[in-house]
Amino acid sequence: MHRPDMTVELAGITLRNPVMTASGTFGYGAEFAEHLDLESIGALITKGLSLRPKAGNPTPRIVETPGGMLNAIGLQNVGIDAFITEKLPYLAKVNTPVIANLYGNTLEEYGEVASRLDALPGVAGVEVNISCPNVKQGGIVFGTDPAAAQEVVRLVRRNTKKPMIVKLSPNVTDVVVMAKACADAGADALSLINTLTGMAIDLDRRRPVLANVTGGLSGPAIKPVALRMVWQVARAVKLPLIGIGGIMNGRDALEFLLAGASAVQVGTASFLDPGAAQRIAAEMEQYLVDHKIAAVASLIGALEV
Amino acid sequence: MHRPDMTVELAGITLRNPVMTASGTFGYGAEFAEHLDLESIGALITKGLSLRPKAGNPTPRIVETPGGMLNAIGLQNVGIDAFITEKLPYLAKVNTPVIANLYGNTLEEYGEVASRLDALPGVAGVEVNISCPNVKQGGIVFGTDPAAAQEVVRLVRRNTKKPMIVKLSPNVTDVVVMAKACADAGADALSLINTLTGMAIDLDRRRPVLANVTGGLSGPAIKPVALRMVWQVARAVKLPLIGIGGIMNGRDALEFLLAGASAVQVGTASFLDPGAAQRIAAEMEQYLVDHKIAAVASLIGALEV
Amino acid sequence: MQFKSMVVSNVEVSPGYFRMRMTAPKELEKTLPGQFLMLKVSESIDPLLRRPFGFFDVGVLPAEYAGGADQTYAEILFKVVGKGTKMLSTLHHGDLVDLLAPLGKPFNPGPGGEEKLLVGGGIGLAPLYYLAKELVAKGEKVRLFAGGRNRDDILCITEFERLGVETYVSTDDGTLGESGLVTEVLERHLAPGKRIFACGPTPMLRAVALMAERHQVPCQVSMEAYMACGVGACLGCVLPGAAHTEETPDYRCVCKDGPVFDSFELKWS
Amino acid sequence: MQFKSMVVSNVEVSPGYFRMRMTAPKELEKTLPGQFLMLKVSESIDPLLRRPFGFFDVGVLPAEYAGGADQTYAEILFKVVGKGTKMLSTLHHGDLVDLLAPLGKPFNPGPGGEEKLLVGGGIGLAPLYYLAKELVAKGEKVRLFAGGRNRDDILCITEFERLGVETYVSTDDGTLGESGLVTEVLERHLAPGKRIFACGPTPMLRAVALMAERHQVPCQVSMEAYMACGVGACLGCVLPGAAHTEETPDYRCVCKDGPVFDSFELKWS
Ligand SMILES: Cc1cc2nc3c(=O)[nH]c(=O)nc-3n(C[C@H](O)[C@H](O)[C@H](O)COP(=O)(O)OP(=O)(O)OC[C@H]3O[C@@H](n4cnc5c(N)ncnc54)[C@H](O)[C@@H]3O)c2cc1C
Ligand SMILES: Cc1cc2nc3c(=O)[nH]c(=O)nc-3n(C[C@H](O)[C@H](O)[C@H](O)COP(=O)(O)OP(=O)(O)OC[C@H]3O[C@@H](n4cnc5c(N)ncnc54)[C@H](O)[C@@H]3O)c2cc1C
Ligand SMILES: Cc1cc2nc3c(=O)[nH]c(=O)nc-3n(C[C@H](O)[C@H](O)[C@H](O)COP(=O)(O)O)c2cc1C
Ligand SMILES: Cc1cc2nc3c(=O)[nH]c(=O)nc-3n(C[C@H](O)[C@H](O)[C@H](O)COP(=O)(O)O)c2cc1C
Ligand code: FES
Ligand code: FES
Repeated sequence: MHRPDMTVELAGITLRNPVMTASGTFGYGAEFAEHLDLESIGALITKGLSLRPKAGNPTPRIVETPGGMLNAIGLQNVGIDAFITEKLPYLAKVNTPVIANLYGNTLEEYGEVASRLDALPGVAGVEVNISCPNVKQGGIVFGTDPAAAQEVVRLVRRNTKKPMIVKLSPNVTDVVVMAKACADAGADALSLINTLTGMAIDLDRRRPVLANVTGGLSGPAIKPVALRMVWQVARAVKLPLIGIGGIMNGRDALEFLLAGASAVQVGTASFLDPGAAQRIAAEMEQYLVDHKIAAVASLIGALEV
Repeated sequence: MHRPDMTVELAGITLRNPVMTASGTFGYGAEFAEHLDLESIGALITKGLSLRPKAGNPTPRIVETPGGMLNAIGLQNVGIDAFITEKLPYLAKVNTPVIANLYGNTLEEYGEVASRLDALPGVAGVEVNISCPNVKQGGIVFGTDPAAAQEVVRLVRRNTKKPMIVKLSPNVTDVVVMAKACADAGADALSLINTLTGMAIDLDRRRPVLANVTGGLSGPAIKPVALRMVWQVARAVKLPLIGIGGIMNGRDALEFLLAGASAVQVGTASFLDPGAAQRIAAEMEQYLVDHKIAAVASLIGALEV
Repeated sequence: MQFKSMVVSNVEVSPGYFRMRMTAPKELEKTLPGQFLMLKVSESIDPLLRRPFGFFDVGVLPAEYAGGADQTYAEILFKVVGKGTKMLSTLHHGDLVDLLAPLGKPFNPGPGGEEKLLVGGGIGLAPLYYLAKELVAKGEKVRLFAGGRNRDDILCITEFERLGVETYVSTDDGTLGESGLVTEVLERHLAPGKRIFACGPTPMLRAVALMAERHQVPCQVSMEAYMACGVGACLGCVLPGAAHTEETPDYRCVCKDGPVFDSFELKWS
Repeated sequence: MQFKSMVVSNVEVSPGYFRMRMTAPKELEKTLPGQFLMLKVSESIDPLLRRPFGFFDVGVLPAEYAGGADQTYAEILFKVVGKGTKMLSTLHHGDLVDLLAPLGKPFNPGPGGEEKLLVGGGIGLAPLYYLAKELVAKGEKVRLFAGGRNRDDILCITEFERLGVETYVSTDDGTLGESGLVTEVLERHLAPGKRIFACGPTPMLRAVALMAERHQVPCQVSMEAYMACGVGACLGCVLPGAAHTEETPDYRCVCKDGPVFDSFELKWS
């Protein structure tokens, strides 16, 4: 048999395979260059970028939980300027689409970061992280209120011609409502899920483990929730989806495709195995070979219910 | 040292220790009698009861997931009549408070089940499961809409003088809003969390594993989410709380107490170890002995943030 | 009963199939054929749930071999299909596992004097050996019909033959015994006054159950289902009973009402 | 570099402390003292994350002992504190683990001719042995100050002495060596022209860092932090740098900028 066709199309970007690295788990790419071939994966998503450098939260920032981990990094990042001067030149030499994950501390910042990124030829698209507290509206998270999310998405839309992915939070009553809101506001694709809010306690010290008290749950533990949300959104919204949450191997990734995702992102898995993204793409391909499936795209949404 | 005081007070019920069995994971009590001393635990919560016997969902109904499991039992139960004639006489002989978990397919059914239970001396209190689809309102789940939840809670309140616990769903944007709504409507205590909605896919068969497609996620995987919600609600609502979610051992249980719970429920753990509830109570007591803590109640809400 | 048990031996009897012997408390000698155990493969949360297995054998190693005192043992025969059984296959002498046993309803051996027809598909053979042992001990005439996809799926036939059981082997690809389905071989032996005990994949059990009905031969089947508790509490393992409909539902717990059912108790369509 | 490694030996050197030797690829011989590895204890998701450990030693077992070819090995010295280290303590010869190594910035040995003062608190001794070995090989004068709560926390002192290192032991309860804190013993030896290398609990490192500053002795510390990736990507393991404030934040990655820092780089208050 010929090698299966692993390419997928995502909001105008062609990926050599459906595997992307998840924001915040892959640094700015170079950190992992020793461990995998950056040109073996579908796309690379940067750490979340903000207008100005951001310090993030005090430590401890991470803790292991059963089948997962909590993180409260607090979106520490070098800021858009340093990204352009220090990180992008390296990435420009890599023949793999780079998608910039962005967020703002205010609505306006979302717009500014987006317009800065729009000017960069080395950036193939943007992923908008709306799971941030809206400082002006008293800490309500943009990503849990459909109207606030729409405002963000519309503003970013006005500020970029690049493909725009909106990343959804799972901490909502109805993810489909959020998905529709973002679709209506002009998103080209949706990625889901970001982390579930959780907490860990140090019994002996009677304190939260994380300095930030709560953090975001990621890893295998959340996979069932992520699969469910991808499936729900796929049935309700026409946009291409990117499935994220606890993907550890090729089979996990293919399950997300069946549920309706056109691509996947690998997060926590890269911590356990820095070559995870490449391995997962290879495992997906091997599954297709073993099962005589000619094109990976034929599996998207192929779940029989 | 004297043996520590393990008793806790919960909405007027005195528990010999803070460990209860979670609804749906302990049958009607008798199933586990061989494996633990039913008089060693704080309280026993029955499988969710409805007005008429309920068949539940087709199979498969359960599947293991990383660090957890999904279930879609569909609230199969013998119905209130059979509960009274077949199950309660056995439980009446056990010197441990029996709390009846109840639900309705319609608002009216909630009221009827509650009033039937109110007449039973062998029932120490009720736990209202509001994570059920509201058939009349097009499937909206009572437990995810504050107004619908209030209607249920008010109606049950009118139909019972027994202590009323309301069990909250974690599948909401803001659990505190739900908690306050239920508190305002007359709940005596809140238990949280019920299961997170999730899904599992059989890749080779290209089908959902569960006949019901989606199911409820329980087990260690959800512990961080449960702890976070207990902590959030404890800071916002004055009612006593019962912490539920992934409790496997005495340390887990004590963490929930620190977060603000007055008692805990043990669910999935009883499947791995049918004597789990008794063991967990013993482990909690041992921790108190080791750390020279005189009364378990002193740990409730003792987290230092 | 819940207890810790030590692996005594774990042998790959055929590619992908293992026979594992574990120590057991004396009470376990009361286990009846068709009952099962729930095994916790590891203390960790991965895998989380216990795994159900039939009893391949239960016996006692006499004091002179066991070192001082009689040692009760239980054996399972298992197929590596997923994570839990894969980990189980790596255990060896001295490793500990946690067991919940004996669980469920056993086979009903039926009246003496009948011919007992044991039908096993692949790993479905597992609980039939212990059954055969008991039936032979009672002096019954026992025949075994063992089917599988190929030669590797035909397990422990010598053990059955050593008991004096007459065995009939068939494989889909003809690599061992007759070529064809086990049900075809079985059907030639069906006649009133016999009794069927079957375990294997559900399609095979359905075929056997329907055939038994046609031939008016009483038939018991041992069923499988995903299980969490094993004690009838979670209601995860149910199967529809014969009279089950959407309106008048009738579900049976495989763990408590089964795993062995009279074939007419269940819905086969 | 990520690789599978076989456990060669795993010995409890003191109650609750284990010294484990693992095979390693030849490239690992380039590891410098102070660098660390991330070890995946089991293939399962429990525990999920890798665990960081310093290199206690790296070396080569010559062909005549290793059976045919030179065998590079790495050793760690670890304390059982939680789930991962407990599982690690049960591994034995032949078991496999997955390693990511070498990671992080090593100790800077400093100019030749200085006296090198190694300060270890409890398990903080672990990375100092490999450092001592290299310093001694360079012909440096090395002193070791080892502190612990009691006798059981004083590890592998003979190994250091065998290198020719002068060792000073102190315990909180006086069960071994001097009674008191390791910093008290250290202070008596501080003088310009010496250099400190310290590893241990943060309060001890803080005391050493401040003492070094007072005495104008250059000091390097090896720090710990919860880690997920080990390669500078997750930003989970940061510590505040000396100039760090809420307004002008300055965080350093323990995994990439460290684990070894010049003591003045970090914020100690
Ligand atoms: C009463 C009973 C007796 C059994 N006796 C035997 C026996 O003697 N020998 C033998 O090899 N197998 C037997 N099985 C099947 C055996 O339980 C499964 O093969 C095993 O649980 C698979 O576990 P896994 O982790 O390798 O597979 P995975 O697919 O990784 O398991 C995932 C989950 O699905 C469940 N599961 C998967 N397959 C089955 C199945 N066929 N039946 C029930 N649950 C399943 C597992 O228990 C687990 O919860 C029996 C099943 C039942 C219900
Ligand atoms: C650079 C570095 C070098 C180290 N070198 C050694 C060494 O040589 N010998 C040794 O015994 N220990 C060393 N440690 C500490 C060691 O990593 C922890 O003791 C170990 O991770 C505990 O794992 P656990 O599963 O037993 O504990 P648990 O408490 O169950 O672990 C839970 C989580 O917390 C993390 N964690 C717990 N304690 C620590 C800690 N002190 N530092 C970092 N993470 C922690 C674990 O990695 C895990 O993610 C080092 C730590 C770092 C950062
Ligand atoms: C340490 C860490 C940092 C993260 N930082 C970001 C971020 O900056 N922006 C973002 O959109 N998501 C961030 N995430 C979320 C991941 O991109 C991903 O959505 C989540 O981890 C679930 O996937 P996983 O289970 O494969 O890890 C972060 C996750 C982790 C674990
Ligand atoms: C098999 C199963 C059946 C359940 N049935 C009910 C039920 O009938 N009513 C209810 O309120 N909760 C039910 N639950 C939820 C549990 O009571 C508990 O809230 C949940 O499992 C989380 O706790 P755990 O992680 O300890 O299992 C069920 C859970 C399981 C696993
Ligand atoms: S496995 Fe729980 S009821 Fe059968
Ligand atoms: S452990 Fe990930 S940045 Fe240091």
